[in-house]
Amino acid sequence: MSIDTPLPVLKPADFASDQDVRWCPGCGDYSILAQMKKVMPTLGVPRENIVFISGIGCSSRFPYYMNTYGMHSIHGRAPAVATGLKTCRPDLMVWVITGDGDGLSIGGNHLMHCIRRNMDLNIVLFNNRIYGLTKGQYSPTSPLGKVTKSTPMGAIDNPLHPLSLAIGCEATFVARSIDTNVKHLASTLKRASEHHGTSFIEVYQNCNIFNDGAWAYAKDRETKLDTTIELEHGKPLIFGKNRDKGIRLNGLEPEVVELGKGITEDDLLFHNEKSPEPSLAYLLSRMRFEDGFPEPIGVFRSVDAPRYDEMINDQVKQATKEKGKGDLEALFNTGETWTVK
Amino acid sequence: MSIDTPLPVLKPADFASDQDVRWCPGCGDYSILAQMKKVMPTLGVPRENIVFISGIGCSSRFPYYMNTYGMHSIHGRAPAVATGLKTCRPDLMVWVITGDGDGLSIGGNHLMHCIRRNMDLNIVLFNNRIYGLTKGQYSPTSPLGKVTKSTPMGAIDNPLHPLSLAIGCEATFVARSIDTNVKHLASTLKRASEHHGTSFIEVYQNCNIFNDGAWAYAKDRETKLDTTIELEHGKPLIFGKNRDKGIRLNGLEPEVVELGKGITEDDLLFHNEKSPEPSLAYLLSRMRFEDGFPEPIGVFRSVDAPRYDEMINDQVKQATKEKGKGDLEALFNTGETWTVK
Amino acid sequence: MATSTPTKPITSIEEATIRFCGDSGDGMQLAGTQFTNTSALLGNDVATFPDFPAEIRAPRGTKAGVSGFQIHFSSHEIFTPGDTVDALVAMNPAALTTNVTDLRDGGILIVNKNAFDKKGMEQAGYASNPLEDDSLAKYKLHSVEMTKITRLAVEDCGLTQKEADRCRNFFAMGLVFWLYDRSLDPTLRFIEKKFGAKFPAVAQANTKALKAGYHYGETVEAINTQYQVAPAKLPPGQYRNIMGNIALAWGLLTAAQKSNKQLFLGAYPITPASDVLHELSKHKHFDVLTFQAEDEIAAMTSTIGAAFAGAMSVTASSGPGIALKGEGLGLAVITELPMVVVNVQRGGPSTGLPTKTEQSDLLQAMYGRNGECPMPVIAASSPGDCFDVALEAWRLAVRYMTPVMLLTDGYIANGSEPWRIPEVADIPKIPVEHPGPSSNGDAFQPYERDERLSRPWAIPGTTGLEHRLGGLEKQDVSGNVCYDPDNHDHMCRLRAEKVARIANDIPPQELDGPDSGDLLVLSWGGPYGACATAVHRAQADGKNVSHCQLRYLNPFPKNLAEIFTRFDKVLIPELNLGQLSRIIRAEFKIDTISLNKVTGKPFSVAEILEKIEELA
Amino acid sequence: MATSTPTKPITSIEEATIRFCGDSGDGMQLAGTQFTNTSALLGNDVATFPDFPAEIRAPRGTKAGVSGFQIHFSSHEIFTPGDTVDALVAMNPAALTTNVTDLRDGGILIVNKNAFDKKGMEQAGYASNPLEDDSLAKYKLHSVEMTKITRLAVEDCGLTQKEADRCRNFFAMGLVFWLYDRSLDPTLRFIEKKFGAKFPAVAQANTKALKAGYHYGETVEAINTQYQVAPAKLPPGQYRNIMGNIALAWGLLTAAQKSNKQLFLGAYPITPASDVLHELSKHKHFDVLTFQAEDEIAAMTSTIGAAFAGAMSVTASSGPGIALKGEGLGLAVITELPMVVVNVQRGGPSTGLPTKTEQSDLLQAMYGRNGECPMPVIAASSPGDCFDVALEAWRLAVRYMTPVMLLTDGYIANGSEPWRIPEVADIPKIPVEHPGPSSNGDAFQPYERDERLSRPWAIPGTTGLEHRLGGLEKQDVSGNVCYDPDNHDHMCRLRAEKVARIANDIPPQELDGPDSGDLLVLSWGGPYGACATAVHRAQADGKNVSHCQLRYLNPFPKNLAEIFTRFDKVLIPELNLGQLSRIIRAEFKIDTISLNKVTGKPFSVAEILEKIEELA
Ligand SMILES: Cc1ncc(C[n+]2csc(CCOP(=O)(O)OP(=O)(O)O)c2C)c(N)n1
Ligand SMILES: Cc1ncc(C[n+]2csc(CCOP(=O)(O)OP(=O)(O)O)c2C)c(N)n1
Ligand code: SF4
Ligand code: SF4
Ligand SMILES: [Mg+2]
Ligand SMILES: [Mg+2]
Repeated sequence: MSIDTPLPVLKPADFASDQDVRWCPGCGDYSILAQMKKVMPTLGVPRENIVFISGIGCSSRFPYYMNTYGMHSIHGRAPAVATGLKTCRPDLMVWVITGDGDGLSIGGNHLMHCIRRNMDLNIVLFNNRIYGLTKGQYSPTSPLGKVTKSTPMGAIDNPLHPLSLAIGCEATFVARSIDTNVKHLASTLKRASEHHGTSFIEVYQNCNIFNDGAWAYAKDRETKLDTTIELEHGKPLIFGKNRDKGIRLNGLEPEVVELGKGITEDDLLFHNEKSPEPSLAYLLSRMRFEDGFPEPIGVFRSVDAPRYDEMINDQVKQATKEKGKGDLEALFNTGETWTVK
Repeated sequence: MSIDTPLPVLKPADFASDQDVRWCPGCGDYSILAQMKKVMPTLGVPRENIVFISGIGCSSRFPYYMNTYGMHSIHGRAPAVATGLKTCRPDLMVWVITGDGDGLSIGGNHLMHCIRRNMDLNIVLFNNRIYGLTKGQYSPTSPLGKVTKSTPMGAIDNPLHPLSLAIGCEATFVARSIDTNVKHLASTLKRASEHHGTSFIEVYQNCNIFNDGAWAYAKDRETKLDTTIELEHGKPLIFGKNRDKGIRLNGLEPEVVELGKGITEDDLLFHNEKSPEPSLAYLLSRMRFEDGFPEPIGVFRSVDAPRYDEMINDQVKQATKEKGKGDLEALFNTGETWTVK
Repeated sequence: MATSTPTKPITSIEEATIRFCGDSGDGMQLAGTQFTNTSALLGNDVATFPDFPAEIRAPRGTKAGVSGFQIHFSSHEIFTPGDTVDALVAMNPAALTTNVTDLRDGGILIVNKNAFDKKGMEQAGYASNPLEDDSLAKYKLHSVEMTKITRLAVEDCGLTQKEADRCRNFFAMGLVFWLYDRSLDPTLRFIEKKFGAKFPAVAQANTKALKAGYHYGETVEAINTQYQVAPAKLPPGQYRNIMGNIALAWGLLTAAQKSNKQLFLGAYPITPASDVLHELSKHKHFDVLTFQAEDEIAAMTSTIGAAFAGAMSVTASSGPGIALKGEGLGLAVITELPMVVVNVQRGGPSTGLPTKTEQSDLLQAMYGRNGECPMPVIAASSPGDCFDVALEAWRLAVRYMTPVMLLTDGYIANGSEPWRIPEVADIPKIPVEHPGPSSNGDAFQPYERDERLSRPWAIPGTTGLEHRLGGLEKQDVSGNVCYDPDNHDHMCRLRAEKVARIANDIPPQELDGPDSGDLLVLSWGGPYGACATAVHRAQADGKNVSHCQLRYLNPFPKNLAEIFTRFDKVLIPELNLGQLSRIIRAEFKIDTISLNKVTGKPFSVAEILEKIEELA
Repeated sequence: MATSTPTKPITSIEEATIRFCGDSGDGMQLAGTQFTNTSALLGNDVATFPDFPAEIRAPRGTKAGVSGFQIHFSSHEIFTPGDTVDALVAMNPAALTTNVTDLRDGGILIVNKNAFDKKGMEQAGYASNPLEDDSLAKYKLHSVEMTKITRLAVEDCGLTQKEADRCRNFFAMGLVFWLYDRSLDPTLRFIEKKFGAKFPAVAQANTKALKAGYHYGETVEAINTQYQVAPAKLPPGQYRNIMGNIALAWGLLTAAQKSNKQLFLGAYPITPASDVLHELSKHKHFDVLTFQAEDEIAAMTSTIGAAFAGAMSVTASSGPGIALKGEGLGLAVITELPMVVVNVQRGGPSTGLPTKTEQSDLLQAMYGRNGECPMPVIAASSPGDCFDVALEAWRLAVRYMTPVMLLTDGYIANGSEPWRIPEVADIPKIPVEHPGPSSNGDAFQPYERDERLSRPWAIPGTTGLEHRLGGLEKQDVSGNVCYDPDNHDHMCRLRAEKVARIANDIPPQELDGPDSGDLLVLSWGGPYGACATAVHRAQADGKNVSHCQLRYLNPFPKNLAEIFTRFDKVLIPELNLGQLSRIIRAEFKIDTISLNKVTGKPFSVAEILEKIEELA
C-alpha cells in the first residue's frame, strides 16, 4: 500500500470474521473481543498487517473471530510462534492471546523468554483462574484451597501472580484490566499497542461456567472502587468510592491510609510507570485484595528498551553494510580451493 | 535405620563416588563439588536418604560424583523429576543441580512451577553465563552484546536475572554465592538445606574454557569487596574493602553512599530476609555491578510457607482419616449394582 | 418394576438402541446415563456411546452445540452401542437435523415441539418446520410439547422458569422409561441423592417432571405400544455399569493395592484423558498422589522421579500430550524404571478433533522416540477391559522394569458397559521386589539382570545401594556411564530383547471362531465390539471367518504368526489409515487387507460386515 | 611442491589412510584438517572421520579425553575414511592404547616418546612401557621425542613452556607431511592467517615446529621411505574441501537465494547439529535470521511462525530435540506451511552417545507424531551431498506446502570430502508463489488446492487474504474449523495423498551395477560410502551385486518396487536395529536381510563386504 493512499476508514465490525463465536453465553471473552474490535480501527494499521496468534484454550479461540491474519496454534506456544513471525516481519503488528493455563502453565517458558527479549508483541492474558476449555481444572492462578475437578480436596499449589512473574522476567510494559471495565480495557489495549517491545496485559476475565465470580470483588459495582485502584502516571495512588483512601509507603511496605486526618496526597505513593528499575512495579504487583489492598489496574510499567526483533534485523543490515549482500560464489570460494582439469 | 542407632560419622570423602570427575581442569564446578561434599556430613542426614537430580550440562554431571542416590536426567527437567520423587518420598533430602541453560532456558517452566509450589528441594544453579557442554553458545544470563559461537555479532537477548525471576515466581528462599568464595558457599548451601520449601541458590561459576573471567569482578581479590556485598539478616548493607560504603534507599531506589560525612549506619538499608512481602528481596536482586552497585551475596529471602510435598501427603492422611483406608470392595460397589444369578 | 400396570399392549423385543440428543445444556448425558443404569439394573446387557460437542459450548440451539448419548440394550450379549437407532429423542431442531439420519426407517422419533420456533429452526437450517411438512414421514413421529408440559408439571415447586426448563430432560426420560417399560426407581433414588438434601425444590421438580413424562406415555393415545427387553443371560455375579476411564482408574488403584504400592499420577489435563486424573484425585485415601503438572513434559518426568522413588507411577494423556512425552520416555526406557503411560487416543493430527475417537497413535506409541527405544504396548478393548489392562500394564512394567504404553481411545474411555465386579481377593497379587540394604561395601550393580533381563529396582533410602541413573548409555551390569562402542550395541540389543521376551510371559492369542478359514479379522482397541458382532453374524451366515482381538501390540503373542498361516486373508479394521497393518506386514511379512476410517466415529457393525462379506 | 628435494626413496602408492590421535588439548582436529586440505589441494580424493571424545573435556592424559582424526586420501575416487589405518600418530599413551588396534600390521606408528612417563602410562593402563617391551613389534614404530624437539625448535620465540608444547601438533604434522610428500605451503598460509597479525610469536613458533617435523623426516635415518599418492582423476572443476554441516548450511543459504527468500533458522544448540546454527549465524548478510530459541519446542514453533510470515524457515536439531518437536510438527503438517526440519542424528536412546553417529531416528522421522501425520523424509549420503539435499528439501517443501524432514548424521555432519564448487548460475531457481492482494471481497480459500494438492501460501500483509490457520481439523477448501466426520476422513487421506504424490516429482531410483542379480544392497545416509566401496569391490570380484542409495525415504521413488523384483535378495545395512528394513517390508511386502550395528561408529567396508560375500 503506497504511502499516500489514505487508509480506508474501518469500523469495529470490519474486524469481525465470518465465523460464529462459540463461547458460552455470558463469558467474559465476549467483552474483550468487543473492545479489541473497537480499538483496532483506531490503530492506523491496515487490517492485513495485523496478526493474532494464540495457543489453546477458550480464550485462544480469539483469532478465529478477528478478520485479520491469525493462527490458533498449539497449547502454550503462541509466544514462540509469534516470535518467529515478528522476527521475520517486524512490519506486522502482532498480538498474542493466551489464558492463565496456556500462558502460565504449559507456556510459561515461552512467555518468560518472549518478555525478556522484549519482542515487539502485545500479549493479552485472559486470566479466569481456571481451565475453561478442558472443563474446570485449577490453573496456576487459582487460589490455594480451590476445589476443582482435579482438586477435590482443594488446590495446594501456591498461585503465580502473572504481573510479578512478568516483572521478574524483565518486562518493559505491564498492565492489568478487567473484562467488564470496558473503557479501561479499551484504553489499556490501546496503550499496549503503542508500546514498542513486549506489552504484557493481564485481563481479569470471568468464566461464568467453571469459575463464576472469581473476580466478583473487582467487578461488582458496589465494591470495585474499594477493591481496585487505577494507576495513573505521576499521580498519587488514591482509591475508594469517595476517593478518600490512598497507598502510602512505609519503608518498602505499602499500607492503606485514609486521606484527611493529617494525611495528604503528598504523603502517598506516586505512580511512575517510567521508573527505570522495576521495583515499584513489582511492589504494586504484590498488592492483593486478600491482603486488604486494592488491586491496581492500568499500566504498571512502561519503559523503552531495545527489542529483539529490531536488533536482529539491524544485525542483518549491519552485516550487509559491512560485507555487502551475500555472494554465494564468493562464499563457496573462501579458504583453500583447487582446480581439477 | 532405627532411631537410636547413631549415624556413622562420615567425612567429605565418603560422599565421593567412584567415578572420575570429568570437568576441565580449572573449572569452577570442582569447587562447588568440594563444598557440597564438605557440607554433606554436617546435615545429619544418612547418605542413602540424599538424592541429587540434575538435567544436562557440564554442571549437571554433578550427581555422578556424589556417592548418594542420583539421576542425571534430561535437559531442563530436573525440577520436574525431583518433584515426582519428593512428592512420593518427603523423607528424602533432594538436591537439584542445574545450569543457566538447563535451568533458565529449556527448563525455565519447571523451575518456575517448582519454586511457586514451594517443593521442599534445594536447587543450585551454576551460573557461568554460557553453555559449557555444547561448547560455547550464549545463555539466558549472557550479557547483551556477548560474542559467542551462536552470536558472532553479539547477543541481542536481554539477559534474565535468576534471582529476580525466582522472586517473581513466589520464591521462599533465595540466595547467591560464588564458586571460589568457599566458606560463604558452604554456609549458603547449609542454609539452603535447612530451609523448608524450595531453596534457590545461584552460584557464580567460572567456565574457564568458554567464558573465562565472566565473574572476574566478583571473584578478584582486589575488587571483590567493592563489587559484592554480603547480606546479613537484620544488619545494614555495608561493603567495601574498608567497610566504608553502604546502600541507602531513596524512595524505592537504592543508592551507594559513603559512611561518615553525616551518613551513619542507621541511614542505611537494613536487610530483612524474613520480610513477608518479597519487594526488598526483589530490589536487592536488581543491584548490578554494571549499574555501579555491589552485587549482594548471601540469603536474600527466607520465609516459611506451606510446601506442596507436605500438603499433598497431608491430604492423603486427611482423606484416610475421614474415609478410612481405601477399600476396593466398597469402591466397586458404590452406586447402583445388581446381581445376575 | 414399572410404576404402574401397563394399559397398552407390550411387545417383547430382543434389543433396542435409543439416543437422547439436544443442546449441551439440555442434560442429555444425564438422561443417557440414567437410562443406561436403569437398563443395566434390569439385567440387560448395555453398551453406550456418548457424543460430546467440540470442546467449547457453542451458543444454545446451534448445531455445533448438540450433545448426544446412545444406548444399546439387549436380552443377549452385545458389544457395541448399535449402528442405527430405534428410538430418537430430539430436544431441539439442531439436534433433530444432526441426528435423524441415524434413525432407522419406521423408528420412533420423539421431539420437543416447543423448541421448533423460528429462531431454533433457523439455527438448524430448516426452511420449513419438519414437524409439519412431510419430511419425517418415514418415522413414527411424536411431537410433544415438552417445555409446556414440564412447566406445568413443576409449577408449584417454586422454581424460576429457567430452572423449570432444566427439568425437561427428566420429562423426556420419563417418557422413554415408559416406552421401554423401565422402572423409575433408580432415577428417583438418584434425584434424592443428588438434590434431595441440598435442593429439595429441584428434587421435587425433577421427580414431577420424570413422572409427568411417564404418565404422558401411559395416557397419550398416539403412543400405542410399549416395548420390553428381557434381562440378558450374563455370567452370574455382582454387576455395575462402568465407563472406560473410570475402569482404568480403578484398575490402577487395584494394581497399586495388589503390589502394595503408593500410586502416583503425574498428569496434565487433556480431553479425553482428564477423567483419569479427576477420578484418581477423588481417592486419596487409597494412598494416591495426583500431581497436576505444569505440562506434559513435567507430567512425564515427575512420573520418572516417582518411579525412582519406588512408587507405582503413572502418567495419562492423549495424542498431543504423548508427543510431548517422547523425549522423557527415552529416559524412562534407558533408566529401566517401571511405569505406566496411558494414551486415551483422540482425533489427530495436531489438535485435530479433540473430542472424537481415533486409533491413530499406534505408530507414535511404537516409534515416537529418538534412538532405538523399545517399549511394550498394550491396548484395551472395551470400557470394562480398561480395568484388566491397567493391572496387566503394571504387572509387565514392574516385572520387566520398563515403561509400558497403554492405549485406549475416546470411544472406550467415555463409553460404558456392565461390569462384573471382581472379587478383590481373587485378583492376583503383583509381586514387587526391592533389594534390601547392603553393608558389605561392594559397589551395587544397578544394571545386573535376572533371567527376564530385568534389573533390580533399588530405591533411595536403602543403605548401601546408592547409585546414579541417567540418560547417557549405561555400562552393562555396573550402570556407569559408558562410551564403549560394543557396550552400546550390546545394550541396545539387550533392551530390545528384554521387551521381546515379554512374549514368553503373556497368554497365547485367542481366536474367536474356527481355527482356520477364509478370513481372519484382526482388530485392536475400540473396534473390538463391532468386529466381534460382525464376525458372529457372518459366522451365523455360514461364513468361514474368525476373529482375533489383540491386547498385546508389542510384543505380539508368540502364536500369532502361526495363526496367520491358517487363514487365507487377514482383514485389519482400524480407525486410522492402516497403522497396525504396517506393523503386521513388517513383522510377519504377510499381506493384509485394511479397512480404514478416520471420521472420529467408531465402526458400525454393518461396515465391518460388509467388508467381511466382500472377502469371505 | 615439497619444500625440498627428497633425499630418500619415494614409493608411489594408490591411497593411504592415516590418523592423528592425542589428548583433546593436543590439537588433533587441527592437524587432521590441515592434512586433509593439503591433500585435497594436491588433487587427492579425500574422506575424513573426526572422532571427538564425549562432550566433556576429561582430565589430560586419560582415555576418555582422546580425540582422533582420520584421513583417507587417494589417487582414485573414494567414499569412506578407510577401515584400517596405514599410519598412526599417537601423542600420548592413552591415545596409543585406544587407537593402535586400528593400525594395520606393518603400519607406520609415530609416537611422542616424551609422553610415556609413569603417570601417562598409568592413565592409559600400561603396566610396562609399550615403546620398550615387544608389544608393538608388528608395526613400524618411530618413537620420537616430540616434546623435546618442539621445545628446542621454538626456543627463541619467547613462548612459555606451556605455549611451546602447544606447537607439538605442528611438529607432528610436519613429519607426516614429509612422510607423504605433501607441501607445507597451505599450512604455512593457514598459520599466517590465523596467528600472523595477532600473535606473531605463535605464528613463528608454529612455523618452526612444522618445519622441524618436516626436516626430522628428511634427516632421521630410521624413517627410510617416503610415499607419494598421485592426484585423483575427479570430474573437472573448482574444488574445495567441505564438512557436512557446513555444506548443509550453504545448501540452505543457496536455497534461500534461489527462491528469493529470507532465511530463518530457529534452533536450540545440540550436538552434533549446533554447527548449522553457528555457520548460518555467520552469514547474516545473506539475509539470514538465526534465532537461538529457549528450547526445541520454541525453535520448532518459531519456525512455524516464520513460515507463516513467508520466510524460508528451517529448524535443525538432533534426536532428543526432534522428539520435543513432535507436537509442533503436527501443527506444521495440518497448517500445511513449508519448512525444513533437519535432524543430524546421534546415538540414542535418550541422551545416549551424544557425540557418536547413528541412524536410529528414521522411524521417529516417519511416525513420531500423534494422529495421521505424514511428512516427506529425505536423507543425505555424504558431506557434500548435504548441500544438494538441503536444496531439494526446500524445493519439495515449498512446492508441496509441507514440512520436510531432512536426515543427516554425526558421521556425515562432521566428516569432510572434496566438493566440486557448483556454478551458482547453474543451480536451478526454486520458484515460490504467493497469491497477491485481492479486493473482490470474496472470502479467501486458504485450503483450495492445485493439481499437486498444494494449497496457496498467502502471507500476512496481503490485502484481502486475511485468514486463520490452526491445529483443529480444517474444512476442505475454506480452511475453516470443521468437525464434520467425512471432512476429517477426507482431509487425512488428502494430506497422505499429497505427500504420496511427491513420488511423481522425484527422479527414479538409480542403481549402481547391473539391473538385476543375486543381491541388491540398499542403503541410506552415512553408510553410502562403505556400501558403494564394498559393492564395487564385490563386483570386481565377479559378484552379481548392485547398490541403491536412497535419498527419498518418504515417499520412495516410484520404480523401487520394480527394482526389487529383479534381485534375489535385498541387504539393508543400517546403523540401527533395522528401521529402514521395517518400512521396506511394510511397504513392499518383500523379505529383507538386515545388517545392523549400533556402536556409534560407521560401517567399515570390510563389514559390508563380508556380508555381501556371505550372501552372493
Ligand atoms: C499439549 C496439550 N495439552 C493439553 C491440552 C488440553 N488443554 C486445552 S486448553 C487447556 C487449558 C486452557 O486453560 P486456559 O489457558 O486458562 O484457557 P481458558 O480455556 O481458561 O480460556 C488444556 C489443558 C492441549 N490442547 N494440548
Ligand atoms: C533436548 C536437548 N536439547 C539440547 C541439548 C544439548 N545441550 C546439552 S547441555 C546444554 C546447555 C548447557 O548449558 P548450561 O545448563 O548452562 O550448563 P553448563 O554446561 O554451562 O554447565 C545443551 C544445549 C540436550 N542435551 N538435550
Ligand atoms: S468455559 Fe468459561 S472461559 Fe470457556 S467459553 Fe465458557 S465461560 Fe468462557
Ligand atoms: S566447559 Fe566450562 S563449565 Fe564445562 S567443564 Fe569445562 S570449564 Fe567447566
Ligand atoms: Mg483460564
Ligand atoms: Mg552454563
